[in-house]
Amino acid sequence: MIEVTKLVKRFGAKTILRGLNFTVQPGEFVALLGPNGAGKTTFLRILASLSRPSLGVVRIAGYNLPAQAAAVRRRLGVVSHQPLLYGDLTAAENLAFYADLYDLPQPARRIEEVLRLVGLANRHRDLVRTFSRGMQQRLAIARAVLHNPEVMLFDEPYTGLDQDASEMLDTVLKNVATQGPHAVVMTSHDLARAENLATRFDVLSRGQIVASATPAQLGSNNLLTFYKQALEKAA
Amino acid sequence: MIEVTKLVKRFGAKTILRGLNFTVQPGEFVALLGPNGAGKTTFLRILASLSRPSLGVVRIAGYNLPAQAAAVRRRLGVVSHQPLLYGDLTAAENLAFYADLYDLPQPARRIEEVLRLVGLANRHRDLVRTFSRGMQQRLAIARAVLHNPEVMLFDEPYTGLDQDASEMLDTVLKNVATQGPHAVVMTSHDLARAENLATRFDVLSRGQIVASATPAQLGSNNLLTFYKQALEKAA
Amino acid sequence: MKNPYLRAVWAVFRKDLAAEFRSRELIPAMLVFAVLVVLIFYFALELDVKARTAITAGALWVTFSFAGTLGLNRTMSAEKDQGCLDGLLLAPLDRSAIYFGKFFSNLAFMLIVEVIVIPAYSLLYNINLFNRGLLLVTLLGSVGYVAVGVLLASMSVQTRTRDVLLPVLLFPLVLPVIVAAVKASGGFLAADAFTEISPWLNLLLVYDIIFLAAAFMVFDYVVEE
Amino acid sequence: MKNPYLRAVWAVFRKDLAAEFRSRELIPAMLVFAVLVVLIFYFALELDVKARTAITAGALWVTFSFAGTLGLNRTMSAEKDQGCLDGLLLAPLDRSAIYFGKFFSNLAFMLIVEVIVIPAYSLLYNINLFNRGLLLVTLLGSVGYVAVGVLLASMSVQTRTRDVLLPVLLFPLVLPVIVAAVKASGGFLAADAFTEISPWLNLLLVYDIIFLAAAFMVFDYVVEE
Amino acid sequence: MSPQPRTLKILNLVSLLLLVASTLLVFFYAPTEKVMGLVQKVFYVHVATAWVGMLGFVVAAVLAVVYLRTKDLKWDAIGLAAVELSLVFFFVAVVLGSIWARPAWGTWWTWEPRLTTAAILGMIYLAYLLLRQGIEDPVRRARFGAIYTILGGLSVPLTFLSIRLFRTIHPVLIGSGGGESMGMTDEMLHTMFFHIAAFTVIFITLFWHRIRLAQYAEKVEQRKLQVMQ
Ligand code: HEM
Ligand SMILES: Nc1ncnc2c1ncn2[C@@H]1O[C@H](COP(=O)(O)OP(=O)(O)OP(=O)(O)O)[C@@H](O)[C@H]1O
Ligand SMILES: Nc1ncnc2c1ncn2[C@@H]1O[C@H](COP(=O)(O)OP(=O)(O)OP(=O)(O)O)[C@@H](O)[C@H]1O
Ligand SMILES: [Mg+2]
Ligand SMILES: [Mg+2]
Repeated sequence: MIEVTKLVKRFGAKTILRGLNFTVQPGEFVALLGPNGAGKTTFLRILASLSRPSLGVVRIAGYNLPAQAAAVRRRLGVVSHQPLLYGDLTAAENLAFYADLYDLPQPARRIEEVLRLVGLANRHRDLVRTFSRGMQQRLAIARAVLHNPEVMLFDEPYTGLDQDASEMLDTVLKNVATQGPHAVVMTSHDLARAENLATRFDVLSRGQIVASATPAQLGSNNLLTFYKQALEKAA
Repeated sequence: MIEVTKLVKRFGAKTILRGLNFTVQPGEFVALLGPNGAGKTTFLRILASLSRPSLGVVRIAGYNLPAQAAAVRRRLGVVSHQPLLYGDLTAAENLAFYADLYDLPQPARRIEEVLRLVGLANRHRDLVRTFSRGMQQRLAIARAVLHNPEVMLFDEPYTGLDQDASEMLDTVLKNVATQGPHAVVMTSHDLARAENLATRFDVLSRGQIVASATPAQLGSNNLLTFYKQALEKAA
Repeated sequence: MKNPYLRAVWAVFRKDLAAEFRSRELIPAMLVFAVLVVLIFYFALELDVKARTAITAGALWVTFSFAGTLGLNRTMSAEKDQGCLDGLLLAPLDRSAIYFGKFFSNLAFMLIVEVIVIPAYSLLYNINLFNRGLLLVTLLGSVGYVAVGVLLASMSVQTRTRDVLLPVLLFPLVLPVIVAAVKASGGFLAADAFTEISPWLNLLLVYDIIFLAAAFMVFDYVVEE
Repeated sequence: MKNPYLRAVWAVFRKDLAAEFRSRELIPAMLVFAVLVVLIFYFALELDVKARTAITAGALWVTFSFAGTLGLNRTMSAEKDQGCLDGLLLAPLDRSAIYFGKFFSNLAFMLIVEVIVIPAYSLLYNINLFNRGLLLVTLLGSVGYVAVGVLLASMSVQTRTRDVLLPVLLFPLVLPVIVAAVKASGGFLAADAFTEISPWLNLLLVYDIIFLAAAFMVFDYVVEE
Repeated sequence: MSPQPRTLKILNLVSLLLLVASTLLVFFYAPTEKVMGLVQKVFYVHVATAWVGMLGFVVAAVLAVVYLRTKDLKWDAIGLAAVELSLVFFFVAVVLGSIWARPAWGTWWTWEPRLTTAAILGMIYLAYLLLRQGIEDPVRRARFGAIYTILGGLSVPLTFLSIRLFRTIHPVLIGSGGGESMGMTDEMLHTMFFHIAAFTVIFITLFWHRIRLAQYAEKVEQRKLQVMQ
């Protein structure tokens, strides 16, 4: 689903990603871990075609980036820590707007469906401005899955959410991820949440994936040790 | 150190805090927990004298708010999720500026001291703009403790920090909190961190403190259950 | 709309108008600002003493230019603030559709303001401004102004100094539009011969075409990273 | 400085100047903007044909007013963006010290711009503007403008529509300052009798005093919640 | 620090010689103008610096297109060098022009088409520098800078056209006697063309040095990063 080979990303003289290799199969849910400034957001923005790779090959759902960006974007759902929503429009209007951009065939029905999926069906006429942080995040997820994307990218979706909202998000993410053979990549600093959801843990450090493990390989409850060892080895 | 009785805060027709009572003794480190929108930030802003109570009595270090705000502010150190720093000034210049505002007697020496405390001594001449999130947070703490406050307020200091930075913050907070008989109030959604640091856990919900416990009362590792039960009882 | 490109342009346009219709914060502010500029001109430059047609055209266009930057700045920073620009960029469409959507919504805001300010000015100064030529010039001038303005606003909101940068970037580039619009409006108001006005109209037309084409070609570079 | 109040005023003032000196983004932008306004006026209002002294004074003051809003907006939104305003409000001092610090730094930016624009204008239009009276008016007018401007900018940056709100709030309130400054500058440039100018100077002085006093008293309410 | 390449060393020398030679020409070859006298000698440098300034702006626009095509930051650095250097020459030209305009037209400045265009051109490139200053990410800075220079390049001819139109429809109050009507002797023409050529070479030399400076700055930046990591 996602195939990244020897990806390099430079900002001027700073090299952030240094020949990163990364693959995700359909059905995998990869948690991307790494310290502040490791380049997780940068990497996700490249996968999302919002940023151009300096060097290297990025293939998503069989298409090359950045050459076939439009085809990739149609198959991509992205949730970042910003909600990407218009405060002055209602929940339904926001989704209708994106449905137009994605040129969906039966927008009204699909919008109802995703609103139900994230549990906002009864709030669809409220202005997004009046939503709480958690509700906005739910709507952001609704927006991201609206066009039934095959690949989903989440950048710290839990930031600033409380326990309830986080648990709700867990459920939604699980729902979303299991609806068909999706590939999901999520970054998070919250190891506990990541452990709950992911089928693979990758550690990004110094511009490369320095370690990778599945829950089976880890056993229970030592994601933190795995993460720390990975960082130490890389240093 | 902090005594709050029957605090009410309204925003227009919305009542956020409904007769909240709250006390902190010197040496206590209180973790204030609660769902999104419970009013934690609102409450801390009232304690910080940035916002006025609608009703009720707030006494800090023996002074009344908002009447004796200036006296209270001199004894108060605040860290919020925003760093409150000027990007176009260096670390040392930022602190020198605040030293002037607080009218400190020997600014240069004190600035050196706090920079060492947060581990930024060798970066004091760099522009804050070039600092990473974690370094900015450290400097924000340096700023907050510059005038040796008796009462400290932290609003989600961990948001967006990675493991390393969070651990560093743990150490700094412990250092700071143990340097004298401070009273500390911290909000956080990260229960694990809160558990590590606090000597008391208060749950804010529906505008009141609905539960309160010390680590001794809790035993180990069931802060989450305590928190959830508190919320359920309140509902 | 069948064509997905046009549908996207239309969606962006309609979304901006719906948001403005909901919040009613931009157009009223632009209008009040425009009236204030006219008032300041009145007091500072003693416009009324010699409210000749040339001055009228000039005052109108300076007003439109300043009010226009307010609108451009606001609609683009609204996109940027909650990261909505990224949301648009994630959609599987040619980026120029976003440009044209924004172009039309900003043009609409500007035209609405102009359609209200012109009669108001007419009343205040007791000058007849109901003139088909003037409307044509207003349209052509606004198109050129907004064509460059949207492009530069998408750049300026991505900078640290966005509060101050837009007019500094925009004004030197749209000077030909302002000069031509003032001259052509003045000509129409003075009922000059069409042969005297037509060079200005041509200039406006050329400017509009060149800059719309240029924006179409470079907008991709503005939003990519 | 011994007095903690004055020391705080001084600290805020110096901090703003140091930041500007580091980044060099505001004053150059204000200057370029001011020159562009003068250029646009030239084309739109054909200033040179009748470069009468009254027009000169008016054009100068309109230029200063527009450039001034850029400066005010920027210095206050720089405070707001990273929550620095909260940092200031947490300091144990009378909030009016913050107001005066900001007042002086904005006044400094504005005066720097004026001190460069006036000779430039002088050169461009071949008018002698080196006149002690004019300098006095410039100072008095800027004091009044900035006194109100800082107060309103602290309010407007706390709103959602801060990009557009400041001029809309500010211009109606400072209109007396602009009118008086234009009249007084015009009088000095035309070498009118001092008795003709003095009412305007008095008006400026009264305005300055009233608004500084008012700002001193209400600033607390602007920043508290 | 790599040493200066041979060609550059030669250019240094040639530039110096050309500067001396052109100065000598002004004072010993070109005749003193009858009406304006010595001030007229400013003319040669004025024309040459103005020409070189324009040249740099054109080069910058071309480099902007190259940058957007190749995405190689090298071209951005060179483009910036061209703009900065041109602004300096341009400023010299304006100052010299003003010095000359004072006796020739009786004013430091007049709203004549070419002068007005010059002023606006200057503003465009100052705005360009301000734009760059507001952006930290070097890639975005380069991209936006390139776009702005291209837009500027498109707008300048239109500006000139509009101002020409503006001026020809209205009577020009001052300065109608200058410019083209000025009688230039052959010696004057020779001197002028020599200056234009000489300043072009000087521009190229300085341009080269400025590019090398940009390269060093880049290296310093990289070293800094290495130390920090
Ligand atoms: C774009 C910038 C400029 C260029 C390319 C330029 C070029 C020239 C050229 C080629 C001439 C000689 C040919 C002629 O007489 O028409 C000239 C003459 C002159 N220029 Fe410029 N110039 C520029 C800007 C300026 C400026 C900014 C000023 C003064 C403020 C100025 C003042 C003059 C004067 C006084 C003359 C002599 C006219 C006469 O003979 O009376 N120029 N310029
Ligand atoms: N546009 C840019 N220009 C220059 N440097 C950048 C840019 N974007 C990111 N960087 C740098 O790239 C590095 C990686 O940033 P990135 O945001 O990808 O980190 P991250 O892993 O997401 O960190 P966090 O956990 O804090 O979100 C940082 O050092 C950052 O300063
Ligand atoms: N200035 C204000 N005007 C009106 N309502 C406000 C204002 N500030 C906060 N609120 C409302 O008060 C409630 C409490 O907000 P607050 O930010 O204190 O919550 P919180 O407990 O800090 O939440 P979080 O965990 O998300 O930080 C929210 O419903 C919010 O919408
Ligand atoms: Mg990130
Ligand atoms: Mg909060």
